[in-house]
Amino acid sequence: MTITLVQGLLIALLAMITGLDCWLQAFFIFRPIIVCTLTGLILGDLRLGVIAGGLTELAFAGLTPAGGTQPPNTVLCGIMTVVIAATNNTSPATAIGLSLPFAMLMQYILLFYYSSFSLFMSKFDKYAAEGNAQKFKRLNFVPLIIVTLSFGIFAFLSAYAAQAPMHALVNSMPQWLTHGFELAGGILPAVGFAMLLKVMLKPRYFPYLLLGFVIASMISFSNVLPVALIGGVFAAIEYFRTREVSDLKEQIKDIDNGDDQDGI
Amino acid sequence: MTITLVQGLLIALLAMITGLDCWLQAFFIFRPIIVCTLTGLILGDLRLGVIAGGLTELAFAGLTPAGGTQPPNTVLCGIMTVVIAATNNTSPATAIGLSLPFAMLMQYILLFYYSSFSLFMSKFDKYAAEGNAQKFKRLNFVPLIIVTLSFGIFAFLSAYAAQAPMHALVNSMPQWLTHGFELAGGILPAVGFAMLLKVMLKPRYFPYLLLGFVIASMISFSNVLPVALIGGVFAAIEYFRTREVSDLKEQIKDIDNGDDQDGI
Amino acid sequence: MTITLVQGLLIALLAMITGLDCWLQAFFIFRPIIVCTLTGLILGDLRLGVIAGGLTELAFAGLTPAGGTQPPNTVLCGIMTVVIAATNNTSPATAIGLSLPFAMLMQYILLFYYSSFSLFMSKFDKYAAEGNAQKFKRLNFVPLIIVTLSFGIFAFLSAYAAQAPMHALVNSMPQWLTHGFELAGGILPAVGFAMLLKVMLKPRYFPYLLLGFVIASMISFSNVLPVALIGGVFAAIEYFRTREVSDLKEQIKDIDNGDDQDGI
Amino acid sequence: MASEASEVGKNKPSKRKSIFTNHEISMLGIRSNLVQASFSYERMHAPGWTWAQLPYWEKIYKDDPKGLKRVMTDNMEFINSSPPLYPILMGLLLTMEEDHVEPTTIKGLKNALFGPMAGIGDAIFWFTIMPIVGGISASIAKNGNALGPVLFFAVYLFLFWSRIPLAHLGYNLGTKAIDVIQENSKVISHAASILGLTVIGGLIASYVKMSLTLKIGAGNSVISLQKQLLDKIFPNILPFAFVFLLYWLLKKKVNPIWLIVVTFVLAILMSFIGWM
Amino acid sequence: MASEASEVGKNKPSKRKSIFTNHEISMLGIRSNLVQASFSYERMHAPGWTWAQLPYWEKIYKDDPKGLKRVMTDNMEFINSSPPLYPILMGLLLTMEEDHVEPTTIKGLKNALFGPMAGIGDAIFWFTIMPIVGGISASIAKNGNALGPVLFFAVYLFLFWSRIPLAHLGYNLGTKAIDVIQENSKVISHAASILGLTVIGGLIASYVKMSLTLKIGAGNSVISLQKQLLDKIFPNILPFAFVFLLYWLLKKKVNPIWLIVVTFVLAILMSFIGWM
Amino acid sequence: MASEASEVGKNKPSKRKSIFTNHEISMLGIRSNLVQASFSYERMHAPGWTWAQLPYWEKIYKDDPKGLKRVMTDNMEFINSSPPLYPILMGLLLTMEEDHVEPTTIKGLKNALFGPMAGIGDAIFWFTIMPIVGGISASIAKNGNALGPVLFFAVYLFLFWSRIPLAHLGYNLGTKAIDVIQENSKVISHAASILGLTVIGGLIASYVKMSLTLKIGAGNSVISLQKQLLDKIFPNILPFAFVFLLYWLLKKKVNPIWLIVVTFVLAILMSFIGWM
Ligand SMILES: OC[C@H]1O[C@H](O)[C@@H](O)[C@@H](O)[C@@H]1O
Ligand SMILES: OC[C@H]1O[C@H](O)[C@@H](O)[C@@H](O)[C@@H]1O
Ligand SMILES: OC[C@H]1O[C@H](O)[C@@H](O)[C@@H](O)[C@@H]1O
Repeated sequence: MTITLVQGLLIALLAMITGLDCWLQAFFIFRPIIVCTLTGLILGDLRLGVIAGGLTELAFAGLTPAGGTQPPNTVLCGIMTVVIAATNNTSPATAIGLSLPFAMLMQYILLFYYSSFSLFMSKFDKYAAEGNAQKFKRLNFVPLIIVTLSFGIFAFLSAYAAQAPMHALVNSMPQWLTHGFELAGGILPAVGFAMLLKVMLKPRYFPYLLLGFVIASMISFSNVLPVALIGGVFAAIEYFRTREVSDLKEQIKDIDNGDDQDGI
Repeated sequence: MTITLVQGLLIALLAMITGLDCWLQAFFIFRPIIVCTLTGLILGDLRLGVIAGGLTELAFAGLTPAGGTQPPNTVLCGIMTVVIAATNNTSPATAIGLSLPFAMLMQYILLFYYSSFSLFMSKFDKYAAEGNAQKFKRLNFVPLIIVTLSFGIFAFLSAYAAQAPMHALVNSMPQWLTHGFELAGGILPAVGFAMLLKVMLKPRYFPYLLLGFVIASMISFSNVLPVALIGGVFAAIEYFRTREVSDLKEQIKDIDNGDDQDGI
Repeated sequence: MTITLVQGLLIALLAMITGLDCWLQAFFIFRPIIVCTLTGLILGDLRLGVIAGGLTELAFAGLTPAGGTQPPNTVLCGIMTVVIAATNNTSPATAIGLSLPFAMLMQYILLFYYSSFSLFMSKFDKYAAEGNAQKFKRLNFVPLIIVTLSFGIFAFLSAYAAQAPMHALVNSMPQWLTHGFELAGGILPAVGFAMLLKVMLKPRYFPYLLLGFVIASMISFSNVLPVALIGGVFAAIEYFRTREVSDLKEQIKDIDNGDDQDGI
Repeated sequence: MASEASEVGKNKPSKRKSIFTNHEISMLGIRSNLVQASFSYERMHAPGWTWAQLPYWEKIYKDDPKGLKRVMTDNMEFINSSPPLYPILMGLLLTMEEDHVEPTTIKGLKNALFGPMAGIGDAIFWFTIMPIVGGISASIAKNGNALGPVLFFAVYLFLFWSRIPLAHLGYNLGTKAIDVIQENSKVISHAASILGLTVIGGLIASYVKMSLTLKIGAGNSVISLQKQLLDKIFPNILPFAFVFLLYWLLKKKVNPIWLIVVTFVLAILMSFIGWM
Repeated sequence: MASEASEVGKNKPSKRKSIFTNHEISMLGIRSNLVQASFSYERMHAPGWTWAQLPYWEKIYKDDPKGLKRVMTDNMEFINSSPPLYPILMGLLLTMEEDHVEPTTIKGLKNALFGPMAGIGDAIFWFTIMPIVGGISASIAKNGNALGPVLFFAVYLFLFWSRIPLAHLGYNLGTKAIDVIQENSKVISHAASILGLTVIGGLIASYVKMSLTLKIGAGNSVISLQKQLLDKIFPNILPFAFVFLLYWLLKKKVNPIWLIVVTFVLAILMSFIGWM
Repeated sequence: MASEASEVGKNKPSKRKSIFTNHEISMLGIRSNLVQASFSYERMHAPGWTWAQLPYWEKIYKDDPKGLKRVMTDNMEFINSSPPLYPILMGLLLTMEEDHVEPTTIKGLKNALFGPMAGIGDAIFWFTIMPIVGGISASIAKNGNALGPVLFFAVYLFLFWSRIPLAHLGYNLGTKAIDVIQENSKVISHAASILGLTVIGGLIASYVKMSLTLKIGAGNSVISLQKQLLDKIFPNILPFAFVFLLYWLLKKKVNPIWLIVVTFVLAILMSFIGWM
């Protein structure tokens, strides 16, 4: 099938709404499971959308923006996975891999905004210093509009305008390449986890990382809740222990200070 | 079948012996697995007694008197489960639910004794003050006799005298109600656990409750021994840790006192 | 089959090489899985050697020389398991049990050396005091040669010279006795663990022993790595905790000393 | 005085000093079963505890009526601990009584010791041994195999007789043991709570049975609420939630009897609407 | 000053003093969604954070233009925390602002509080709730069942609305809560790290999929490298190793974009040579 | 003196100062295999340890015969540690010797360091790596697949060669590392014990095989003692009990040789009466 202009525009609209949500992290309709489903609806193949949504959601599990990082964009990946699967008859698993370049381009656009929006800060500071609430509020809309429009335009170009070359590309791909893209989808979460570890991993927390890994590998359960609960148990035990230790430290410090003052 | 007078009297005797044991917690023949079996023997259907014993024992797992609480009485529940199952041809699982009102009545009789036996205390105190060992010893028999007789009488009435109305009641029960009683038997232990938690649960022990729950849910093993062992491991680790901490506290206090005395 | 003189000599050579390795613990070719395989090769039945190697390796898992202890010797056990299995047509599992007397004899020879080699120490001390490097180096070869030769001779005698009586013995064994030897092979590691525990077990480490035991019993995994990792997690947690505590102790001691000095 | 007591304790191992025969100490173990005889919320085990030990005090104070009055009165104060541990505790205290340890020392010790020991005892006897023995016996009995109750009875008969060696243990350990236990009583009760609550957590998962039969969705999209949703979130999530509902009710000062009523109403309702 | 603040806090429960209506506090919860509006690496949530609360400050300082300028300027300083926790934090700080707590106190508190809260929030919302809800919904969706996305949306809609009660909670807790949290902020962030890293360890095992199809050996001795060797050493050993390879690259200051490139190159290479 | 040592250590990184070639340090790794050459209970590794390092001391003290005598004599004192860790230890100590660190410092360090390192080394090499490598290889070998022993040999060949980089590591880390390790030696040995005992617990469950074939009861009530009773109480309960029986015998000063005798007698008896 091919994407009609109307479908292209609807996709752009979808990208604007979910893209804004992605920026604000409010309703989480920017997650692949929602974006894919809605894209499927627009393209008239809900079932494909739902299935692709399930698969893409799993592939993006590790790729969170926690810590202010910016992962490949889920909105674009969600849209393009369904678009590619629908227009090229590839399996959703392979389409995830093929949609990733789009997701990464959007990621880079957003990263650019993350850096360049600091230009607005001096204005914000000025309005704050003047106590000018009205202008301050209005200025906040500028980034929001820029982001929303970017999503719409980029999604329209990707999904509608780039159809033909995309089709040609996919058709010419040998089997090992599509299988390679599928594999990449399964390995992808590793990137997100590595980025998280860079922020969070200190030597004294490594044992807990290992604990979670071992437990999840040993019990075959469908989600990480058991691991999270065990993590919570250890966290709570450490919480109470650390509080005891800091009480002791406090007391020692008090005595120490007392001594010093005696000396004066 | 119907309960004969001889059987009724034998049941009363059984109730007196196991009821006394229930009061003293000596041989644990007051637990359903024993009471049911013996009742089955009296009614001439050992197999039924054994099976009902197994089921009732499980339903009463959480309902312990730990902490001086008083749960629905296991002796009455054990007797009546078998009696109801045998005389009304209901399944033991349903009979557990139906026997519960009897167990609860007995519970309330015992609770009444728990409160009213404090009347004897002034006499005990008096004999103690006089050093009158003989009278002191003899006085202890009074509560024992009261309790034992109560068990006998109440069990006789429930098992023998109340047969007809019980039969009528059970026969008129719709299927959803019997199934409901069965379900209740399975949920019942929750009551005991909630009562225990009220006594024992402090915020800093919640993680361990969770730990036990998660482990038991994740490994599918037939009993709680693994959980108890893991609990023991954590308890022992905390034991050694806490001892270290209180040593430190001791030392700090010593120093502190030393300082104070220096000041004098 | 019978062992030829050539085979006997090759086995002696094998025993010397792997025996030397057993003494030095360098290449670990003294472990049953290697020794059995090579013995199988010498006897022309590689497959038997490999299979016997697998079984014997498992039976000797607990029997390590950690802590300077000396377990039944793996080289002799490895060689004799294959020799007995090959020459008497017994299963390797039974042969392990039958080879154990040889392994224990070699163990006792080595234990004798462990004690008697202290005779060399005064010479070593003398050369050290004289700074006589050349003689010191040369003296080290004496124990090495004694050990190596002992392995060769003992293995030759056991495998080649003792064939006939061994054959007679095995043939006359009733089924329950061979089965008993098989069982013994399975229980054998217990000896090694008990010896380890004697060296390592203090009350405060018992919980961790239990932890490892419970985890290994509950998850059915093919090796102890998960247990080791969990052990590592707990070890690391304790490591960081203990460091904190010793910091506190240090501080308290400093304060205390400060006080004392104030007093002077 | 405490130091005097422990000095006496140190001299104790030479057994011939004891005024009690071996058989009497054994009987102390058996008599420890009497503690709950006159149980009331006001004093709990006090009268039974006193009764069980009375013959021994009569022997110790046979020429000292004032001493007997004093010890009887002292022991009528509220006490509550774990029954299966009483043989040890009685043995320990009997040594002290025999050695005429200062009454205030004994009293203080009882206060410090009996609470924590209740926690340990309950965790071991009520929450671990009973569900395990009960569970295993029940699983055998459920198939109609009479070995189930036989096994159960055998274990508890063994525990009953174990009171005798425990009494000897307590009596022989003497006062030294008490020092150690008393010093650590807070730490012990902390550890006991951890053990107890871990086990209760496990028991909730093992013994409370709740499972929905309800299905949601329509047409092709039907899923089983229990198997495809709740069980995928976490097994036993309903039992856990329900226990905490009841717990919350108790915290709101709801009478425990209502918990049973709530349970029955819920079960029958769920059966009626076909959700369970 | 801090003590003054907490004293004011103690007087707070009498609600009538509040100058804000119930509805306004609810709207604060909704407005907390604006924090990321003008996100930049320079100030992160500062402009959005200020925007969201601006109407409330206008009301507090309606007769005090200098106060408004001060509070706006103060809040333009860099802040970053976990968005779903902002309703509580905004509620707490609004109480303080309303009570005219010393600005330096508020600033110090923000510094002490917001970092640790980010750790807790991320561990709970990004690493636990999202993979669980996502994972369960996805497992339903993978079979083409539309209940998958519906379930996902329902949960997050619930979380969205929960911002309203959370804002009320924060506002009502008042300054007292802050004292407690602030005192423990180091301890809390320690605990949050433990929770977070345990979960990430679990996620690595659950979500990164790598499995060799390669066989080694020849003739009769062929074994599957994955099933008979790697899986016998430890399951998920490849994902774990690969995550740490990427981690090591990051430590070597490799640009994150390269990680994705490496992943793709590896996947395609493995596919090409038939090892995966 | 200690401070002097560490100052020297700080100046070390500039490598050209070293009097040893790269190849010589590599050879140190290989020579570390000699430590057990003249093992006796009196001095354990001392003569082999001295032998392995002798060429290096000859070089250092080539113009100082008294120095050589001193270092040889010092090193003939009792030492025992984990062989696979010797390359690191030798490397570390060689740096110190080369820098002419005070002999008493070196001695103290050896005492503090070698014991804990033995614990860590044993836990890792004897109790973890060997059973894992051995177990996996054995499970392959048991089917007659020669890859089993090949794999085992390959791993240990790798470990053998790893002695070379480990020696370099030790030599390059220099004295600084020692300070850190020495300070923490008690803590390290505590952690090593935890690791070691956890693993031994796991090994008991995995490697000791005891299982009853006995059935009890009569007629319809027959149950398998192992499967329906022991395994329901706890799996591997017999192996655990048996290890502790042997442990108890050892504590009673029974000669270890008797443990093997007991094991055999028990096994043959059980086979004879048909219980196993
Ligand atoms: O890490 C805290 C926080 O950082 C940024 O503000 C965003 O990525 C949030 O999603 C995240 O929760
Ligand atoms: O909790 C301690 C103790 O309390 C009461 O005395 C009884 O319920 C005992 O069964 C229980 O062990
Ligand atoms: O326990 C430390 C150490 O002791 C002895 O030296 C030998 O048995 C080694 O194999 C062992 O590692």
